Amino acid sequence: MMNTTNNKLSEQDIRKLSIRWMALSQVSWSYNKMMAPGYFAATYPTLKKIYKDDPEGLRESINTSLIFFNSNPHTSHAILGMTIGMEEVKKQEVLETVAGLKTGLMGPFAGIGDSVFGVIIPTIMGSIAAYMAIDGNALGAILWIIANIIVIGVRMKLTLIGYNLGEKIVTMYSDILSKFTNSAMILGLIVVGGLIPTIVRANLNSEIMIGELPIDLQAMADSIMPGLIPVIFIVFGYKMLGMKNMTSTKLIFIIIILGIVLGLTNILV
Amino acid sequence: MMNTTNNKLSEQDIRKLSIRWMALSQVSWSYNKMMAPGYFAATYPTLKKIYKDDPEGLRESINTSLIFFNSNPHTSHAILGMTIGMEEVKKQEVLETVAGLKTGLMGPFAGIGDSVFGVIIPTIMGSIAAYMAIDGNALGAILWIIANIIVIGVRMKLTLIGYNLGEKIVTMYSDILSKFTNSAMILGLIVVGGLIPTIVRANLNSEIMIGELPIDLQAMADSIMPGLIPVIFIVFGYKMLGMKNMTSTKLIFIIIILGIVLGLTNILV
Amino acid sequence: MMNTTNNKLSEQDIRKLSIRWMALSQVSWSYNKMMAPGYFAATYPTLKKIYKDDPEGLRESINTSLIFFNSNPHTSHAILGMTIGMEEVKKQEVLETVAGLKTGLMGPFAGIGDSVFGVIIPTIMGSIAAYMAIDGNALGAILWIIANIIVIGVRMKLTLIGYNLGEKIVTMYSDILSKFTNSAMILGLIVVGGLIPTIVRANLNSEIMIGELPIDLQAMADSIMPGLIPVIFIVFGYKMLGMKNMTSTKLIFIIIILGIVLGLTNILV
Amino acid sequence: MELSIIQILLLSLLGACAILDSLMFQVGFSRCVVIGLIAGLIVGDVTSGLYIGGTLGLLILGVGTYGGASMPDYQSGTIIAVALVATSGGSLDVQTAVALAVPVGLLLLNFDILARYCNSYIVILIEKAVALEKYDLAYKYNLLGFLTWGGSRFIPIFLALLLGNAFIEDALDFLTTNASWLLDGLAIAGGILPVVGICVLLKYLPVKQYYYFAILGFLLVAYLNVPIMGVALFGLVIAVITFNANTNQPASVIGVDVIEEGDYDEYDE
Amino acid sequence: MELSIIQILLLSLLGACAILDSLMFQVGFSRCVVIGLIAGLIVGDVTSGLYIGGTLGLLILGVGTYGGASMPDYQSGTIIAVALVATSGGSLDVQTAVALAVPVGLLLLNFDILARYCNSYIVILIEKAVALEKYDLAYKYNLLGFLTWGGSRFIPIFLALLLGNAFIEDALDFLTTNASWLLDGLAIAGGILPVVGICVLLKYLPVKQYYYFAILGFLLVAYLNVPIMGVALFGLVIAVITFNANTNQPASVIGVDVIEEGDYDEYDE
Amino acid sequence: MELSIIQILLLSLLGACAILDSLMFQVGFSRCVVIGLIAGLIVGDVTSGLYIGGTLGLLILGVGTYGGASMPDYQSGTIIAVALVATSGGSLDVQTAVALAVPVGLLLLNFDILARYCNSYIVILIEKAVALEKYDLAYKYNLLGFLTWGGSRFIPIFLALLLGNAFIEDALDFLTTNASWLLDGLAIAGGILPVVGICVLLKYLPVKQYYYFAILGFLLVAYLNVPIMGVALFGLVIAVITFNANTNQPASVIGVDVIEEGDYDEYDE
Ligand SMILES: OC[C@H]1O[C@H](O)[C@@H](O)[C@@H](O)[C@@H]1O
Ligand SMILES: OC[C@H]1O[C@H](O)[C@@H](O)[C@@H](O)[C@@H]1O
Ligand SMILES: OC[C@H]1O[C@H](O)[C@@H](O)[C@@H](O)[C@@H]1O
Repeated sequence: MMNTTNNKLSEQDIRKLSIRWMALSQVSWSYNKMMAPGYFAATYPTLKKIYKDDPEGLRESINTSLIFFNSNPHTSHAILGMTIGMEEVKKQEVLETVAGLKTGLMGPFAGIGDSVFGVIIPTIMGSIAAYMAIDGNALGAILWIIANIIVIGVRMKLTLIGYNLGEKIVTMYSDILSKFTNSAMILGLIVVGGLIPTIVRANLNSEIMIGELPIDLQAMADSIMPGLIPVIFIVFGYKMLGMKNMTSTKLIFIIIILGIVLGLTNILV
Repeated sequence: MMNTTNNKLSEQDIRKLSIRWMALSQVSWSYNKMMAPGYFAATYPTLKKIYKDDPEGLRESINTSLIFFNSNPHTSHAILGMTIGMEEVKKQEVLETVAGLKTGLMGPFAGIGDSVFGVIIPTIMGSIAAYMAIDGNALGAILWIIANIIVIGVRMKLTLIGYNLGEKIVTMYSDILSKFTNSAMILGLIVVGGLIPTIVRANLNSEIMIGELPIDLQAMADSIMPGLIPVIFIVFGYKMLGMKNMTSTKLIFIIIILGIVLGLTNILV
Repeated sequence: MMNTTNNKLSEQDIRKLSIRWMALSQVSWSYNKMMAPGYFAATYPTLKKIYKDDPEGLRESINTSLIFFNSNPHTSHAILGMTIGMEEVKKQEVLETVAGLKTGLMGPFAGIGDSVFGVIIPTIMGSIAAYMAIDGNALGAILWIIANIIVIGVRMKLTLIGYNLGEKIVTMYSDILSKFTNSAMILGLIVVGGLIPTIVRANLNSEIMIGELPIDLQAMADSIMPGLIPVIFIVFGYKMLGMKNMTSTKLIFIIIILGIVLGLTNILV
Repeated sequence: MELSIIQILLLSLLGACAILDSLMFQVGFSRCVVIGLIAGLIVGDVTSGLYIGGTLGLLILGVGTYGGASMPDYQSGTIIAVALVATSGGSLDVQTAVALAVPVGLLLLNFDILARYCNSYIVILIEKAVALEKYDLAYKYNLLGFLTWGGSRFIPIFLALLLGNAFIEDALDFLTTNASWLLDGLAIAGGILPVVGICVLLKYLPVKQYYYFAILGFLLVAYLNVPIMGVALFGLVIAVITFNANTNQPASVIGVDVIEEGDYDEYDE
Repeated sequence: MELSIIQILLLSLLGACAILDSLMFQVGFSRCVVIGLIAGLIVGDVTSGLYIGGTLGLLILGVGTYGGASMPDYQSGTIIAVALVATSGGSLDVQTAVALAVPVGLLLLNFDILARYCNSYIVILIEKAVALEKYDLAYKYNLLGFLTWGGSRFIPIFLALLLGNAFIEDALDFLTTNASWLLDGLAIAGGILPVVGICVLLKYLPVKQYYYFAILGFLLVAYLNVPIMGVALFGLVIAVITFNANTNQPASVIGVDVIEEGDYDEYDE
Repeated sequence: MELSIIQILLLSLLGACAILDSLMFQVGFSRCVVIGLIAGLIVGDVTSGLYIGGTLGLLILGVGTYGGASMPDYQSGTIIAVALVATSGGSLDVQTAVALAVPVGLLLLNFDILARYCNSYIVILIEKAVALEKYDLAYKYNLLGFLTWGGSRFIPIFLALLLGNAFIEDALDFLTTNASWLLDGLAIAGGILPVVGICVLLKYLPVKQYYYFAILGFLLVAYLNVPIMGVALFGLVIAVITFNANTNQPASVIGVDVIEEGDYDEYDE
């Protein structure tokens, strides 16, 4: 049942994959799908190779590549490499695991990446460069550029590490893959549950005036349950998507109108 | 084994149940049993109908109705309806589930009800009414009365929703009722564990003077374990209730004397 | 398979055990093994009696007595008594359970003991004694000594309580001892996980100067994960101990050098 | 001008209606602004009534007797303030009347605690009747609550209006000087009494078998400060997990059919 | 001196490069200090360029667009400030130029939000193409992102430099007066839009079967404020436990072989 | 008046007794107020002794060496202060003597750290002897602790009293100037050394098989700040659940017999 992979990927393929991710991960970044189109763009050429004469498999894989994804561009190289490594060995059979792992890992990888590559390195390099620049000395700026080039090398390496790990995981767990998928799903769902009150930003007005009395709507919502408003929006969105001939495109416009109206009526701030 | 219900309750019965709950839920409210006697009073006439010629079943059901219960008067209409709905279908067989669900749901329903009906609605209606009243205008007060009458309608509806849900649950889970009961028990016990440090108010004096040195007894208790004193009282009460010819009535007097003595000796404040 | 114990311990043996623990628990206290050598010294004479003509068992038991142990000297009398009670009945068969329980209980017993015998009793007795002393009156000091002698009696009793409990546990669970051991292991591992960020003190410098800009290294580490540095040291130590011809003695010197170097380079404070 | 005996009776009755309405249908008689309106009608000075009711109403906006904790009785305070303004013939302006209502509210708080204690006696009667299977009698005993709650407002207001203001001050002094130890003691005991109800409930639930779930609930509140609503949601998760585990749909359904539900082809344009 | 059309084009292009580099290879063009250097080269005043770049760089040290939240565009602000100093022929000192850059940065922030909204349209095109299995077309649509992101910086800088400073102030006033409700609305909607992506993801994951794991993740964040990194680690623990439970290596391996791995004889000198 | 050599010896011995008593029977010799009394007896000025002991005792009320963290040695400080007052022949009043004791206490703190390091060497000897199965020798090595701990107080007090006050100041300066890097380094290393003990313990426990339980314990402390006492209670809950799961009394006992234990008929009057 497990179709052995004949079209083995070369290191060259993985390097190209890294470059495409660095180039395309965020160019099509949007509020509703964030890095998902970038994930499709970066992986598509490689997927064409993996699912060479398997159009149905390619379609399923592309659908999985387009599910909601948002993480730190640097650390997510490892996730990219891992999912490609797994699909190369197990093709369609591993798509559910890929969906679970992508969802489960994007949160923590964003946390680590944003701290290391978003705060720590830029703060250290940035402060040196800035102080030198204020004294008219460009050396600091040049040093920073060199550091960033080294970081690009690190990003390439991360994709390879992910790729090898992905291959190892599927081969090691091949007989109990379904059990592994299950656990990946559970990890993914726990993280998505945690993402809801983190990614969705919807703050109620805390000083709505009735007469001269300021009413704190946000405190009232929190007294029922913290994170109540994001949950309401998610349930609303999930129900809408379940309705006949509703698509995510229509839902985007509904939410934009909703945002403007709630802003105008001073309920959301 | 499952005695099919012949004495089906009418909507009229459910409406009467709601009215009795609104009238009697808190008239016999006491520190030791809180809304338990009210729960018995409101459900008794309906239970008489359900257990028409089954005195043993009626006795068991009344005992379950008298277990400790405290929740928000508005939202607890749903709990009331649900337990009646379940007993109507499954009679005695479902009493353990009823005990578990009552205990499990009273806490959260108190939270939601106190926020919505205790804070949010009165704050909004109250501030409008108060500002108008200060300017000598009674319209706000009248509007508030109308709003409260609408809320009474909502409370009636909640009982019906609970009733239907109760029926659906027992019929749906009828074959694995014991498994469902088990989970209800677990939910109940987790919430009771959480209620212990919430409902029991026993604060140690934080400035007992020895010489000129104020000793913070409460901080010392917390350094061993937060919520230590409520746990000690619960273990004490549980052990006492286990002793021969000890009843909850005697325990009430013991605790009142204990309260006064600990107050006089400045240990509790 | 369960070798019935013929060399039953007398109350006299248990009293001697308590006295040895009071005398030797902390005389050989060191940063790397804390009370472990003390545990060996206090239990050794008793173990010689239990494993009279069983050198292999004695060796295994002494190894278990020397695993890392740190708890409050007063409350840990109970742990000492319990492990001896268990080994007396089940000998080698129970050594894993002993390891799990020692590790699982040392944390919480330290918490309770330090609060009761380290803060509460000394604060009350100490303040009375201090105020009297300042007025030139030695009565308070003498009262305190009497109280401490009573506490010594309590410590003796605690060993006995632990001893009886230990015997009861192993006899009661004798058929499912392995299952009990498993749960003891799980309790031990959960507590050890919690001890890592508690016992290991390693704070990064929060004002390392780059130019005039103070960089808060500790905040950066916390942004990746709270407790990151202790975990890094533990992984480092665990890997090192796994290397060929590495012993805990060598590791001690490595860590001392590391501490001095990191201190000098102002990274750790 | 002097209040007629009928006016005093009506105002005292209004006080009784206020407390009973807050326990029963909550139409609005327990809201200061409504009480001010009606009291104003009775004494023939609706504007002052509305003013006093509105001001006091703002003071306790959103404050409620959650968990049965007594709060200052500003409802009766409103009635007495309105009566004082009327009888003062214009010499007492509304602001001072409102200021006067605050200490009166605090004094009357003790009557609220006394009512709750009297109800304990009613509960003893109810439980006795239920034990003797005289359920109808037990049902009727509940109605005694109208007397205890009603009386706890009717009596103090009636006496205050009949014997005039001085009476309130003397009563206040008497209570605070020599009976304060009793009142404090009762308040403290009131905080501990729920222990009785919870212990009876624990006897009812399978605490011997599932004690550790109660400990879990306690830990969530004592160590993690999770509000009851959160504890219940945690409890729900655990209840569902145990339910699945028992109805041998183990948490791990074999991967293959896992995707049925989630299989939503989002791109059907 | 006036900027030549080529210099204006180069500076506008630099702005486009800055945003694209921050989304792609992050070599350093998005860092103010590097932008200041290059802008200085273009206008022939490297020292002021470095000074302005360095000062603005310090302002946003470690600040990043985490989770896609837009931040003030100090990169374009640097370019415009450097151009202003050059064209002011020395009458505008660097400090005021830096002060000027801040409001410009805030104004341009709105262009960042607009770019992200335009990308939503690109995503709609991509998803349509994928539905019609025109994958190559979908891949190419990604490249439109270069226009939206690049234009969001190129156009405002080009117009500002071409039409001079006054243009920026008027544009700022126009937007803040009559279009502010739209901009606020878009910003609010931007915070809610991720709901679409998450709901599509939830449709993909087995939410019907494992909804309670999502609730668990939500509770960890909403009630316990655990950052995503912690949620993922909790998720990992639960995923491993379910994995073990399903591959029938129940968490309880019979004690006997438990010690194999841990069997490290630490004392082999 | 000059202290005789016997008095100096006695006072130094008192210092040794103080530290040893705090590690052993804790009769009270480690309490400043008791030390002040005895030192006063030795130098013939009990009132000053009591005063100094009482004041210093109040300073460290409830402060203890929890987790082995060294604290200022006010015990030795008391002895030196009492000696100084006696030898000053009345020119040094008790208040300044107390003030003097504080820096002395801080200086001597380093001797406490040194003692703990010397004990590391004793532990190396013990572990070597155990490896060579020379258990009696290992047992005797423990007694060396009397020398390290005793010496860490005897030597500094003896030298201070013999060579007079000046000696302490010079020693203090010498240490703080050129040896401070070593002392800081040792203090830092002291904080990390427990890693060795914990790693050896981890080698002992089934960490390979149950690593995720250690992660759980870590998360409870790192992310949720649960004190060790709470971690152990969480651990107990999980241990009991796994124990039930393994002794195939699954958490779900079929409902029917669930009620046996809880079946308490509360109303047997
Ligand atoms: O926060 C995760 C991720 O969110 C967005 O995709 C961008 O802001 C990235 O820079 C960031 O790393
Ligand atoms: O904190 C636990 C334990 O740690 C060390 O062993 C000493 O400080 C003891 O006094 C303390 O009780
Ligand atoms: O807090 C729950 C519940 O407690 C008591 O029963 C009363 O105070 C109610 O008003 C409240 O809703």
